Amino acid sequence: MRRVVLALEAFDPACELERFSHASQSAGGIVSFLGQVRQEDGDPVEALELRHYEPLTLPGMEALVRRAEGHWPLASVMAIHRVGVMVPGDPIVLVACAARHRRDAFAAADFLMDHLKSSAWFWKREKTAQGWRWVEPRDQDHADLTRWNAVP
Amino acid sequence: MRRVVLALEAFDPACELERFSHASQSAGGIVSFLGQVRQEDGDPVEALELRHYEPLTLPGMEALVRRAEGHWPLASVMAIHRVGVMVPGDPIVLVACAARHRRDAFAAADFLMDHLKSSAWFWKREKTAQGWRWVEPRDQDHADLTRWNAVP
Amino acid sequence: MSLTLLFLGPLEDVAGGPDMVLDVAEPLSLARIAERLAPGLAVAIGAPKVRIALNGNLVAAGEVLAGNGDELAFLPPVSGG
Amino acid sequence: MSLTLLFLGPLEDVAGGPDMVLDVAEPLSLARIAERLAPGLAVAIGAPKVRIALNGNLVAAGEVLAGNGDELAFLPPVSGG
Repeated sequence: MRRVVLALEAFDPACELERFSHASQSAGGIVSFLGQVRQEDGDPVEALELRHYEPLTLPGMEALVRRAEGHWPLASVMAIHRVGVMVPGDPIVLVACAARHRRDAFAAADFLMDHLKSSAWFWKREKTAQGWRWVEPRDQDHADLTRWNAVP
Repeated sequence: MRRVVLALEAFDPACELERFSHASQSAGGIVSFLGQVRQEDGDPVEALELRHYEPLTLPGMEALVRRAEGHWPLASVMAIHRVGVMVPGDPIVLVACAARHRRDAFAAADFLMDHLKSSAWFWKREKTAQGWRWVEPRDQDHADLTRWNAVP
Repeated sequence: MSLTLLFLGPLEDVAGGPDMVLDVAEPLSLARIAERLAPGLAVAIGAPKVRIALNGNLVAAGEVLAGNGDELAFLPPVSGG
Repeated sequence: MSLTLLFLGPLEDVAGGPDMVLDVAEPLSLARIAERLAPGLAVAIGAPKVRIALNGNLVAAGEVLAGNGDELAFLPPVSGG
């Protein structure tokens, strides 16, 4: 199973993961990552918006998933990424990798997340009491990518 | 949230993960691992049984989770492990780690799985057409543990 | 005869909006396009880290030749999911 | 006056069952207990990788002194989840 989605509306991670695990019963292990908008007491962020560039964003996600499939023996892969306006508690991104050996599933999910965070075509802005503000790229994200230089 | 369970009966991973993510909304990311009994065409394994030793197994799981909490800044941790007889497709183990930074969540989930597989008090046997047979420990499992020597 | 410019992410704030339409008589190079923009925006889209897509395909800045019916997108560094 | 022995994992097959009750007159060392078992089982529980728990607490083989009402568990290498 391969499922790559650019979600324009809210999605249900529990439901997605349940379908994924049913479709992956030949794999021994499934690693998933769920990113959600943080909800902290006193956090000034009221909302978050992710923008994309239609001609590149989904094709880029699909190429990334194929790159992971080419490097690790995966039984199934799923990558779902929200765009649009979200509020604290909303799911942003869900990645799942199913493999016979759990080390492969861990590495592939880690790889996918590093790239979705640092090289996929998304732009993020946050809303506080002062209004909307674009988020600057973090140097850490680019450092993360160098971990995967050996993956063709 | 900390949830450590030795499950004598089947559990529902989707339901567990949904509750976990609702309880972890202050964390940006949740990494989970689900291990299920493999279901492959032509696989001779009809059933799998996990045995435990009551005075040590659950206390050992709890100590392991505390060790992870001591080393990585985790908002929530969950570790659920089945014992008893399972058939292909049944969930065996579910681990989830929620953290502000996804790298911590990945590392802690990986750590917990390596130890649940290699040092927790479980014994596994498999049923084929030839009857039940105990599974021997794998050398790879012990090699996996050396990755975590730096974790006190 | 119109050329559409798209400004992604923080470039939207510099441009004052997510897109802009230029009336063009002939295909223009990036330098010629920049001449038609406010100086601050011209500098912003020329930054080395800004990637450029012409009709959905990434192109080098020196390759840009965009005219009527084209869509030119300016993609600053991503700040992802 | 009974001592319960528990055999975990593959030791169950060697012992012919998951547990066994010995009639004991006094607390016994591991060597004295082994004398009461079939030779194959005595060898199996004495293997260096087999851990021992007395009433739920891990103990060194040399520390074992188990008598009436005690439970002695033999834990071979785990083959986990």
